[in-house]
Amino acid sequence: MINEQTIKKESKLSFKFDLQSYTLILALIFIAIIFTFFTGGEFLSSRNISNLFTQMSIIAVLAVGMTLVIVAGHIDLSVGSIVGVTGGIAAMLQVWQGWSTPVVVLAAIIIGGLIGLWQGWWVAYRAVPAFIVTLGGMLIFRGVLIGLSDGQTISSLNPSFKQIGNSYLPFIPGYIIAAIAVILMITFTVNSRRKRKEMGLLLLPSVIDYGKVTVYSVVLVVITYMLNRYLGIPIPFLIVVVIALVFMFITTKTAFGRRIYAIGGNPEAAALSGINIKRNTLYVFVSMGALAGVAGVLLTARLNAATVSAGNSYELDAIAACVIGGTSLMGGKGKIFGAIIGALIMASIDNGMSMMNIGAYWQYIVKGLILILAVWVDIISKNK
Amino acid sequence: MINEQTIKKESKLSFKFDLQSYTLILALIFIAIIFTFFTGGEFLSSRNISNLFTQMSIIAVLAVGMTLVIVAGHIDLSVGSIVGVTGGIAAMLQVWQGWSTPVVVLAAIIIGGLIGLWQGWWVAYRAVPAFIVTLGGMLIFRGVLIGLSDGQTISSLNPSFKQIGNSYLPFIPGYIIAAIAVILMITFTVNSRRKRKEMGLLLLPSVIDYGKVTVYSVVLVVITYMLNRYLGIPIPFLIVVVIALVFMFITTKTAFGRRIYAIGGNPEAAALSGINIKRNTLYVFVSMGALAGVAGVLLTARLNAATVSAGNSYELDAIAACVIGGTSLMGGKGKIFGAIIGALIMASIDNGMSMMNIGAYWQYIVKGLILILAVWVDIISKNK
Amino acid sequence: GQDAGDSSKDTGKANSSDSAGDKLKIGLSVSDLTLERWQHDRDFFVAKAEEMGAEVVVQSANGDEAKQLSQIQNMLSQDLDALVIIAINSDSLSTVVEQANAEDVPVLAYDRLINGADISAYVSFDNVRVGEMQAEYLVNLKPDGNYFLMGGSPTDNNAKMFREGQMNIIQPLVDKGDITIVGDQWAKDWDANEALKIMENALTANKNNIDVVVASNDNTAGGAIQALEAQGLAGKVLISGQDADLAGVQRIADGLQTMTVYKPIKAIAEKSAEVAVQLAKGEEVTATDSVNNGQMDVPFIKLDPISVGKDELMTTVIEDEFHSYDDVYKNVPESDRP
Amino acid sequence: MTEYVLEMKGITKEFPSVKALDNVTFSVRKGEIHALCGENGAGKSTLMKVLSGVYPAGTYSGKILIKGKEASFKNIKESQDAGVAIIYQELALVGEMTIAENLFLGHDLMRSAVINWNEIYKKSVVALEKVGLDLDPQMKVSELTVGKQQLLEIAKALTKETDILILDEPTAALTESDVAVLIKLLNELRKQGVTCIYISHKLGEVMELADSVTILRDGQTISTNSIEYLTEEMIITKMVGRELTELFPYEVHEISDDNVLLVENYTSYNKSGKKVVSNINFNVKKGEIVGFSGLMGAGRSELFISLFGGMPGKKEGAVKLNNKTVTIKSPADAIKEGFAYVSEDRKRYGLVLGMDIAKNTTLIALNKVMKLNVISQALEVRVAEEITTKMKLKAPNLDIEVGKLSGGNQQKVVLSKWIMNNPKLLILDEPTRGIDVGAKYEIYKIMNELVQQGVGIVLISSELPEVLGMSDRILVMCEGEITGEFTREEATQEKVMMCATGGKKRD
Ligand SMILES: Nc1ncnc2c1ncn2[C@@H]1O[C@H](COP(=O)(O)OP(=O)(O)OP(=O)(O)O)[C@@H](O)[C@H]1O
Ligand SMILES: Nc1ncnc2c1ncn2[C@@H]1O[C@H](COP(=O)(O)OP(=O)(O)OP(=O)(O)O)[C@@H](O)[C@H]1O
Ligand SMILES: [Mg+2]
Ligand SMILES: [Mg+2]
Repeated sequence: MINEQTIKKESKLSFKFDLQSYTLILALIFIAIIFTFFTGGEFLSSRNISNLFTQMSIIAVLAVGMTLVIVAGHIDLSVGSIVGVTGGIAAMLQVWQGWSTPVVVLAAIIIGGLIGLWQGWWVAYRAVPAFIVTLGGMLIFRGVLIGLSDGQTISSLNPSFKQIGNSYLPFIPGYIIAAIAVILMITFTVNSRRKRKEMGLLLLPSVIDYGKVTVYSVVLVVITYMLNRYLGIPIPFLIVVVIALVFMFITTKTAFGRRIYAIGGNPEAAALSGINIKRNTLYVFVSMGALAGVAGVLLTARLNAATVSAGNSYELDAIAACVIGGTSLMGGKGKIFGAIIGALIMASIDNGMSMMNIGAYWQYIVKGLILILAVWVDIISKNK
Repeated sequence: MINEQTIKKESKLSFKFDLQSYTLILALIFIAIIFTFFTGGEFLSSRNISNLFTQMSIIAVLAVGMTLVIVAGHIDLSVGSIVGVTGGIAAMLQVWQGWSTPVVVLAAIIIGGLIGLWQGWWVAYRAVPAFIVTLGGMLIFRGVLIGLSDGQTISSLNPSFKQIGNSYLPFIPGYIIAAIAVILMITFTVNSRRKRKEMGLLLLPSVIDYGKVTVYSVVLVVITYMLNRYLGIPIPFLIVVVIALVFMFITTKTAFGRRIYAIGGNPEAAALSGINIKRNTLYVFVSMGALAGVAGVLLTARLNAATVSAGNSYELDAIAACVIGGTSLMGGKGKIFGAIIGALIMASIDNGMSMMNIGAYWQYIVKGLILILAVWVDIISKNK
Repeated sequence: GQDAGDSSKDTGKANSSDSAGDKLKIGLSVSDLTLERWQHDRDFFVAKAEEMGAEVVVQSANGDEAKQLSQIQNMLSQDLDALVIIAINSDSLSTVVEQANAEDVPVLAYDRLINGADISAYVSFDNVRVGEMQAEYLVNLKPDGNYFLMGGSPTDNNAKMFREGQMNIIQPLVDKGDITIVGDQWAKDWDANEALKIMENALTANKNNIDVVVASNDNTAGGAIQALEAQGLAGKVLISGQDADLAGVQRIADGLQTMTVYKPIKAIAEKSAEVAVQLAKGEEVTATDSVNNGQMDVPFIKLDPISVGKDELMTTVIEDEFHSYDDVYKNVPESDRP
Repeated sequence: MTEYVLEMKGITKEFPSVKALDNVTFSVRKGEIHALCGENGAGKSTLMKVLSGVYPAGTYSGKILIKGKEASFKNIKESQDAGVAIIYQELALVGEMTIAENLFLGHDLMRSAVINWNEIYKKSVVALEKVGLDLDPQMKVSELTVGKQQLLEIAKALTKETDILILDEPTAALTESDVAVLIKLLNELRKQGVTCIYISHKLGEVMELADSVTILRDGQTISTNSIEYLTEEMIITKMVGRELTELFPYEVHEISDDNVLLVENYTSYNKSGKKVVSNINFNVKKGEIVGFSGLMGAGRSELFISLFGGMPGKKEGAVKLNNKTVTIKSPADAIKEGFAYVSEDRKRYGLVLGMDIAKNTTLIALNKVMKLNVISQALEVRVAEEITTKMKLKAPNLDIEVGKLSGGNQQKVVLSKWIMNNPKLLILDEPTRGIDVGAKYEIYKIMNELVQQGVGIVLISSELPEVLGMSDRILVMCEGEITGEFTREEATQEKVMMCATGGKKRD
């Protein structure tokens, strides 16, 4: 009897879990439908989808790192400034010093990482609240950028650099990647079901497991098709996908990832379990910094220029993306996938409203309202 | 034996407690000395002190409200926008509609309160995290301001309105107020010592109690003298003092204040103790909104104009002031007095650097660093 | 002499003899030194003023009106002989200017008029005029078709004024039916990335049917041009700008951007410095024009902004040494350079 | 067998305000179960934290020898690697994570670069089985009851390679049947040669399990003896430093005929509409102590939280307080009617840990310390001092944070808080959980005093002796229903257990 009850509970649990990520996707679909309606279908055109994925990329990269930071129980208000300063330094190194693109990109990411190290050190080893450290960092790094660039816009990077933000994966490789992904997904599911069965662990009904794979595969293929109908998969989006996959792996499959959840979920318990909270917190900030470096490169590449105001207030968008994606600001809870969807929702709102050519003030108001409503809907669906 | 030990501990404790608020004041004094040195004494001139107190006023008003919000376990990112929109509406009502100053001021405060009601409702009754509600609010109210004002600057308010931000209390009333304050302080201390004695409670050595009163009185008189040497006590500073006193009273002497600390300290225990968490949270946001309304009036009066960007990013300054002043972002802990000193430190940094004519980017960097260092010093002194 | 009491009528001179030596002290409050444009202003201004024997105190408000007010207060407590203000907002400084007046520190409004208070002189290009010039240049090249308006920051008063000027020229043609405005958006914080996204979406929404983009400054134009380039439209779609940023001027040389409005900064900065020194010495300033700021008729020293297209590069920004020839034509093959 | 596996010599540990350990000596032989006893705040947990590296070497003075070798742990991981596993008094679980993840948190399997989930799940199932839990390792820990979480903690310690297993009050939240599982488990471990250090306030368990007992008092070692030479009374005497004649100071007192509380046909549902308790009928008279017994999860806490208005959800049935029908929608309503509820989790539901003692005690009865709606600090301190003196609260003074008090003293603060409001009906939910015998005794005394004054008391407890020893009448619950009612005279352990496990008896 007990076993039966447990199984019932378990499947209910899974259903609940799924419901929750579904609300998010449903919200996205709802937003998409509204904008499609108001833009006479343009919103869902291949071209706009391509734009949308490119436009979301910078915030999505930041949101991935921010998820880790928030899950660990902290916050990073400086990401906008880090994006600005790393993107700016990248441009300076290339335009003023003539460094080659790969070296410049590496330099930007390393500088981002070092900035993360500095902030992480204060947070982890000096116990200064992250809110303050990164609020200070937001000022400091913006100041550094202004000082280094002397307020100038630094433009005209090498074509190879520009392409990071402005080129597309050709059709054939795009389809190949999609195909590989579908095959991997199927193999993975079959394998994991087999293993779970062997170990006598609980199994979801195969309809659900395989149904999921089918839906994911279809979505993947449709998106690839849509993007290929335009110019192919945008490189920034590809970068987002790669980063998201890497960090999904890190958060679910590595000790470091799980420790972050433990630290954010219950720091005392984590400490008593022998987890080195300080070191792991430091790593979290380093990874956030490095990702902000990536975002800086993307921004500079997309604009083919670095400006002093670059990245201004991106932190709020990134945090909002995480929270919309279900990350709890109390720490311990959050998913990379949710953050990506959150970033997509934020980008959709901006994109849709500018497609509709709505007045500036309405854009502020609507965006603010949607932010509140999205999180509210998420909260209700969790309580159900 | 126990009693003796108890007394020893008591005095040790009190000393520790005082040490902590003293670090803050020491930090302030340290900053003042540095700037005085680098500005050749100008920093501590009567005139600059007058400027400083005026310049800190808006952030100080916000920091008072923010202390309540943070103590209750929340945060308010929208205060900057509320300052903008209430100040803007005040200007519109006066310049466009010709309303009289008192009515306009009242309207601004009421509108601020209503905005707080809206946000408090979402936070308290819909359980949406304050971070999101107020992040949304930050966008919404900025949008409303742009929409209402059509992007225009609304200027030239009535002289009576302007005076709220730009006039001074004449010398005589200034000294009278100072004298009354000193007398009240002395009476209060004598009374409370007598009462404690009657009730057989522990007494601090009279040196400490009376020493404190003496120091406070001297500081008060010196400040009044300095301000009077220039033009008198600036009205905005007077408003800050009144608001601070009212809210010190509320936080320490009323049930509402006590409940906020309980709610922030342990919401579950507070709920089971019969405290209506929702209603009290709502009140906290309403008071924050109303105070932001006051700040909006002050800003508009000071500028003699309302602009669309007014109040931009004041939330960060206000939060920083609270945190520097010892308020814990985890909720449950914080003092109004600390917030005022925090605001004064923030204003001193800005003021001092601008008196030194430091380059723009250095100002960012130095301010960021001081922010981190100030909080760090506070943390060390607490751990000692 | 830090107290309010001492207001001898002739403070200008009194103060200068107070302070060490006979050096005149001029305060310069800059709206936002984080931007390249204002750094040029500062450099030229300071150089000229120092050449004329004055000391200059510079402060930057980084775009925050209340901060500018506080900073000017702080500067006033440093015994100035004259105050030069590059206002962030024309309407938000009257109180502090009144304070300066009360202390007999003459105030010069630089680039932007200050309304509602007594000021001694106003040296400027006209922001509304800048907008008009942008529109005129574009309308001359393409008097009909689909226009897209890319405004600046929705929270910047100046963005509003540029738009006002642009509409002065465009509106009649819209009314006539020649020009269709297919979109009207504002880039938050003058941010290039915002402009890029807005332009991408506008092109998508209009299926690339955009002939002209009226961008209010070079930064937003730069973002928009990235979007145009992705569609192979850069150089085909006309686009305006302002400030003659190096990046903007380079784009003009490359044929990606149509025009920018160049404000001969050296001229305005040096003229202002001259006037400021005059004021500091207590001399009267004369000007042919005057403009009413709601309080008084202010002597107006008007300078003309200059439209710069590809053909005018050599005779304007390069001749003025605002940018070097090599910098401007950096991306242009030697053979194609003028 | 006689060699010492662990020796702690001259351990002194000071906190800013207290000397928690004063030259403590503590030696444990290999393979024995060594009980560590002492009052609340005696320093037991602190001593174990010194041993496990929570307080790293250098923050205390003294020497630790493990298997004869000197050990100075700089962090917890080092002690883990040396074979010391500890189950902390405060549950060290991450609620948002799954059972499996919690079991292997900080464990070697979780330290590798890529986690082998399959291995972890496999081992989790085994570990759970050991402690008698039949749960899916992928369940979230936050969905478990405290008792199950405690068992999970034990399973967690067992997943490690352990020479010395420390259990710091593992049974505080366990019911009898779970305690039995644990005792069996420990006996088995002893056979395998694992050394256990066992801390508990339940002396019955100590007598049953331990081979030797060390007693601490006020941070000092009082004695170490083999169990043969000890009786329960002797341990108590050594712990409290004086003789305690009886464990349960029950006094026959006058019970009025007036009902303070009358509950009829009460059924309540939780937020998602699930029935939590059904068809409850009972009464509490003035001056009566009514004991509520039952197994873990029987629904006792939920019944009274629901009556107290602390749980959202639908309710049916009639509730009469002082012969007046009331509808209680929130704790505020309940408090107004003279209802007081001392919850089973004092840290979570009872106290604002960051607030000082005085403010915590006056939180509910703020009107008592207000003059003209203004809080008078002097009055507040006086009132708080009065009540805490009555409660024999041990604290340096009233403006220290309650978070810094020992468990027993924290419980006294909670009691003070509620008694301050002069309740007519007092619900005590596991009032002595984790509290030493001395403090327990004092709490019982307070209960006596209150019933003397005509207060009705409900005593919910999972410790049968306590319920039997202190109640005038005993009700038993099982799966959300009342399954038995006994007078003091009728009740026996066996009868109550019968009803608690489902065999119904009701007159
Ligand atoms: N982190 C700390 N800071 C200050 N004092 C502490 C701290 N931890 C424990 N103490 C104090 O040290 C003393 C010993 O506490 P400890 O927790 O070891 O007692 P214990 O014997 O385990 O009691 P219990 O039976 O209640 O668990 C107590 O006076 C306690 O207040
Ligand atoms: N956090 C929770 N999540 C899920 N179910 C819970 C939770 N807390 C309690 N329950 C369930 O609610 C029911 C009643 O629990 P309750 O705490 O009222 O029991 P109790 O008799 O007081 O036992 P205890 O000795 O544990 O206090 C049980 O079925 C229990 O499993
Ligand atoms: Mg303990
Ligand atoms: Mg219970």
